[in-house]
Amino acid sequence: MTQGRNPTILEVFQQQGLSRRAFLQFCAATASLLALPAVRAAELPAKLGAMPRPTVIYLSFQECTGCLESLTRSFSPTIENLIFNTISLDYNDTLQAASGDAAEAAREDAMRKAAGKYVLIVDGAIPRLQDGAYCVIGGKSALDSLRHAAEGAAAVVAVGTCAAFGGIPYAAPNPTGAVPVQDLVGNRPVINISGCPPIPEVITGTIVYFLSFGVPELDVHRRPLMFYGNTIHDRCYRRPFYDKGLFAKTFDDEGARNGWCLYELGCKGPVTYNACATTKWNNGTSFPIESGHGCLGCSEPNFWDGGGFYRPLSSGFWHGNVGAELGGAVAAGAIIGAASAYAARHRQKATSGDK
Amino acid sequence: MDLLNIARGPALQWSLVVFAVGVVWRLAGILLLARKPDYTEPRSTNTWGGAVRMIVSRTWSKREFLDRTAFAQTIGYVFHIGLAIVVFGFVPHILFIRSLTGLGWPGLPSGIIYVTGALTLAALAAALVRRLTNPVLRLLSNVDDYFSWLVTVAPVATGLVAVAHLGARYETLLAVHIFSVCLLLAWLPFGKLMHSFLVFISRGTTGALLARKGASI
Amino acid sequence: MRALEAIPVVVETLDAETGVVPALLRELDDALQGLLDRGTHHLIDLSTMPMSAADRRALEQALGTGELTMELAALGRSQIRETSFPGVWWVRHQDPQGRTLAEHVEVAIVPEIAQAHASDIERGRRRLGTLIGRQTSGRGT
Amino acid sequence: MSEAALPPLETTGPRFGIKKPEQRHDMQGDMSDNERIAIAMRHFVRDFGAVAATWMESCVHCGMCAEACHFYVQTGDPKYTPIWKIEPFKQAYKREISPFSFFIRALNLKPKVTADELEQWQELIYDSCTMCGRCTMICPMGIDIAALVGLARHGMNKAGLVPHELWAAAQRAEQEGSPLGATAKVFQERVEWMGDEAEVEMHMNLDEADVLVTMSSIEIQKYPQSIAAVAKVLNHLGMRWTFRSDGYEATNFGLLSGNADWQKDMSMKLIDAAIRCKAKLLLLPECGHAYSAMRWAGANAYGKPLPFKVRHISEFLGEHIADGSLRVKKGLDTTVTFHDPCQVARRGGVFDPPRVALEALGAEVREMKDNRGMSWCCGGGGGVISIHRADELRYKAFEIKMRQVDETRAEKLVVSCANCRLSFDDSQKHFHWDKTAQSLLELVADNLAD
Repeated sequence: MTQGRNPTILEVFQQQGLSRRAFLQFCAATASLLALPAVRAAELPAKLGAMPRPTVIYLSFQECTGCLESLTRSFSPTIENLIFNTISLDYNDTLQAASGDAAEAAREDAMRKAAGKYVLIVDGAIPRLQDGAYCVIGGKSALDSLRHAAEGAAAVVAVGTCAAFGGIPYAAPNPTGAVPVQDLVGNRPVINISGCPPIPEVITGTIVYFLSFGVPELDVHRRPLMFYGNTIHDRCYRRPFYDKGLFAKTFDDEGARNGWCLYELGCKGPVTYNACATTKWNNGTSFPIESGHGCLGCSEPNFWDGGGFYRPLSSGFWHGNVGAELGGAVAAGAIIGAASAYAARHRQKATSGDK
Repeated sequence: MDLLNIARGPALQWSLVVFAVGVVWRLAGILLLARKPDYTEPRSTNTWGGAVRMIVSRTWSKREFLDRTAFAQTIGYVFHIGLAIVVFGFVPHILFIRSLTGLGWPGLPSGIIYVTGALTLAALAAALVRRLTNPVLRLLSNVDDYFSWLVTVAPVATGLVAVAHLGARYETLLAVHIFSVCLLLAWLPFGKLMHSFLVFISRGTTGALLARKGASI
Repeated sequence: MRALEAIPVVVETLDAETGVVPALLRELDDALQGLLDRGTHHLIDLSTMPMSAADRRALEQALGTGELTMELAALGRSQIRETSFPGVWWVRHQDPQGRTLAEHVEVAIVPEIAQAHASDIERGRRRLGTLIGRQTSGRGT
Repeated sequence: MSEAALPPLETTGPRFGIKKPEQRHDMQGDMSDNERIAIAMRHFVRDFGAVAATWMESCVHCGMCAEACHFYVQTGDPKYTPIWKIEPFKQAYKREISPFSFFIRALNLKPKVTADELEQWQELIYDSCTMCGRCTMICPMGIDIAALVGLARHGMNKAGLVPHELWAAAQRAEQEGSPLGATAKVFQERVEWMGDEAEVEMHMNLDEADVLVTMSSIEIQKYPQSIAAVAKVLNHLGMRWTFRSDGYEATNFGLLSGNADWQKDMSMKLIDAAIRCKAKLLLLPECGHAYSAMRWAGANAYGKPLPFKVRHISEFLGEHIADGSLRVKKGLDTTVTFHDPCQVARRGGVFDPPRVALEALGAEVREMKDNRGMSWCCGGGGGVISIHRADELRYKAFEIKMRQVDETRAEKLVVSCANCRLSFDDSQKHFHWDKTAQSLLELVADNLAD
């Protein structure tokens, strides 16, 4: 064991009795997952191998542990799990055995040791009202622990729509004043991996990419373009049905049975950027549309307030009662119109007086 | 996404309100003006028949005028019918109308809509060229004509661009498309587009008056 | 949940050749030249390539099989197969469940993954040292 | 105003009317420009009801009405586009009466109409518009442009912007009962003279009659045979009819010049005369705008339905031939083409009766390419024939009609409107054309069965 510094990722592989060939297998799989260009794929083993095993702090705030569930893929020891081992996950209050002051002390210690170099993963939104009283862990509010943890982080990875855009806690009426990570962390690069939950490979793939090549290319919402570059609609295998105008009208009609487009059943694919249609879920088994349900748009901001999961994307998005408002408008129009006609008649009578 | 939410939410809602107020205001302002009674002996009392007959017959030029009006009229119908097919045939549009009124009907394949949209755009362009070059039209045309043309072309153009995902992100293009529809709805009652309502009222009125005299319709 | 299985999922797959295979062959030819002149390695990652099933069949048929096939069992299983063109290797990596994680066509003397790496050799040698040590100590040195 | 002071008449030559003035006075009264504009707009605005407003709001500037107007078709000059002729009045409408007029005035979106604009429009509203209504037939929005021009003339008249000859004719009509000098005395003398000349029993100023017969000054002065003709027909039918010297002039130069008050006066003269003699039918002569003025506006001048029927002579002849009460002999066995007077046919709805009459006379009716409601105007209606300044333009318009008549290769040309006859006669002389327009009434009168 080489003392004095963290073991490199390759050394961690070997400590677990895995050969460099195993590491090369892992790099090949990750490169193809990230669709890295040939040059980068060739560099990956060298870069990733030489990386000292990074410290990763995983802080959970206003979240449902869905993202963690997705990340840990508890039901099958797959490649992602190994990634999980290659990164030194020094703190995760759900997974670690330790708890209470011991756990907090361990975290502080890990953060101090890898100050400025550890990767901070944040899961869940951060409530601001009553200066963070709605989410307090170990006597410290989420607000303070995020600020404190972010100080020493090399980068902050916001996992899940809650951390990236506020998600459910942020949805109207947002009683706790929840905000996403990017609203609080200004001075550190923030990478949003939105989704509710995000695809496991997308989380680990982004982390691996970050370890090897630094912050990946991000879109306008700071999401890695390699996973969030295309809309589901553009990559959906049912797209030909959309273009032919063949739509399922209900979840069990002939259209649904034939796998037609789910646009009329509220699919938000056209306005949702994610890798579901290509990388798919559960080891490439399927993704929501393939199993017959429209995309909810879970990787987009405010998707909870997007006007209903089963209302077609192009339907009106009203606040209040349309009928009443339009009725009122018609009445108002009639009154103004009648007034203008009356005024006009009055002007006419005024002129007919004189010869 | 929030630009899109503003567009398809409050912006569309307010433009529909302005549309409703404007249309009823203008119609009321016209129809509630004085109406002089006609005491002359009618040649026919089937004024409603005359109204309907004119509304139908004036949709196409009479034989005697056809050779001078066929070209202009064809351009007009290509983009009018084109607009109708695109607006009422494209499934997302139908779903929007259904969300507003509850009425829905089967749509056309999207491919046909894209082709029709392109044809409509071409016809609208031809109409503008004609308005800019024909001496009669140059004399008659004012700001309302050109602005109304712009306001009609914008939704078609932005719609096609949105569908083709050209340029910006899809939601931005969709938002721009919906904003252009908002502009169309809000402008309609105050400019020449009001002819979409007045065409029936004007033709009907004149048809009724002429039928009463037994004059040619 | 028998009802769910009843729903047939009709997936339209494009099964025509897209013309990518001739291009790949020309790339391999160029890479082989590079290997001979400069000893440079080259790798084509098939899984990120937009290839139809027909393309894949055509490529396999074009490259054929060579004399040497290797089977690697480490993290998952990998099959390293020399094609009928020496120096051109077809490598497939699978996860423990047999799902293909990545597929490459590599141009090299021997694919890097096949070679034993210095760090593995050194750990191997240490283990050998302890093994020898036990045997010599067994005889009371 | 004494006889001498009235504008002089041109009595020789094919066109009987106001003599061509050396010095034109196309502006009446000495009001200042602003006063003129103010009065014009006020009186123009007064006329606007829901119907005219609908038309003013509906134009989509498609330019198709130009394609139907003989003045544009023949000259190609865009200013003769029918809807353009009412542009200043549309401006006035938008500023004063339209639903958004308050904002249009406040933000001055539509500028005020200026005096010289109105003066410039005189030529468009009068010289180059016979109100024939062909543009109304093409407008895809169904705008009755001819009616709007009629309304526009009210404003022009109030502003004192009526062309010289029209104003002169209207003035003569208001003062001496006839635009062309056919005073009551002249009318009575002519009736007596025609009675002797054609040995026809004439009835003048009976206290009571079933039919009040009216004439147009053009016929009284230039085609007096029509007086005899109508008398012959009515005697042949054995009807109780009479002329009335207190109500004989059917033309209405109030309507043509745009003077609504004078139009009402002239109509009321006939109505009162008809009521005095308890007539059941007021028979209008061969005249176009007389039909519009009395048949379709008379009752409204009267304020309630008229106690008698109103019929145009061609309508009357056709109906009585059709029901057999008027028997004629086939004295006209030749090919004939009939020119439909715009105000009687297209605007008035009388299409078949003239053809029934012609066929009854044994003629083979050959329709022109554009006929009945689609017929081209003779170019002289709506007072244009009396405006000398408009002669060039009128002759150009007439070329279409001449060509269409020649195309039928019919031997005779028949018409049932004295104003059209003036236009045909004048143009015939101008183009040295071989066709002479003949009166339907006179043909019928010459072929009554014995």
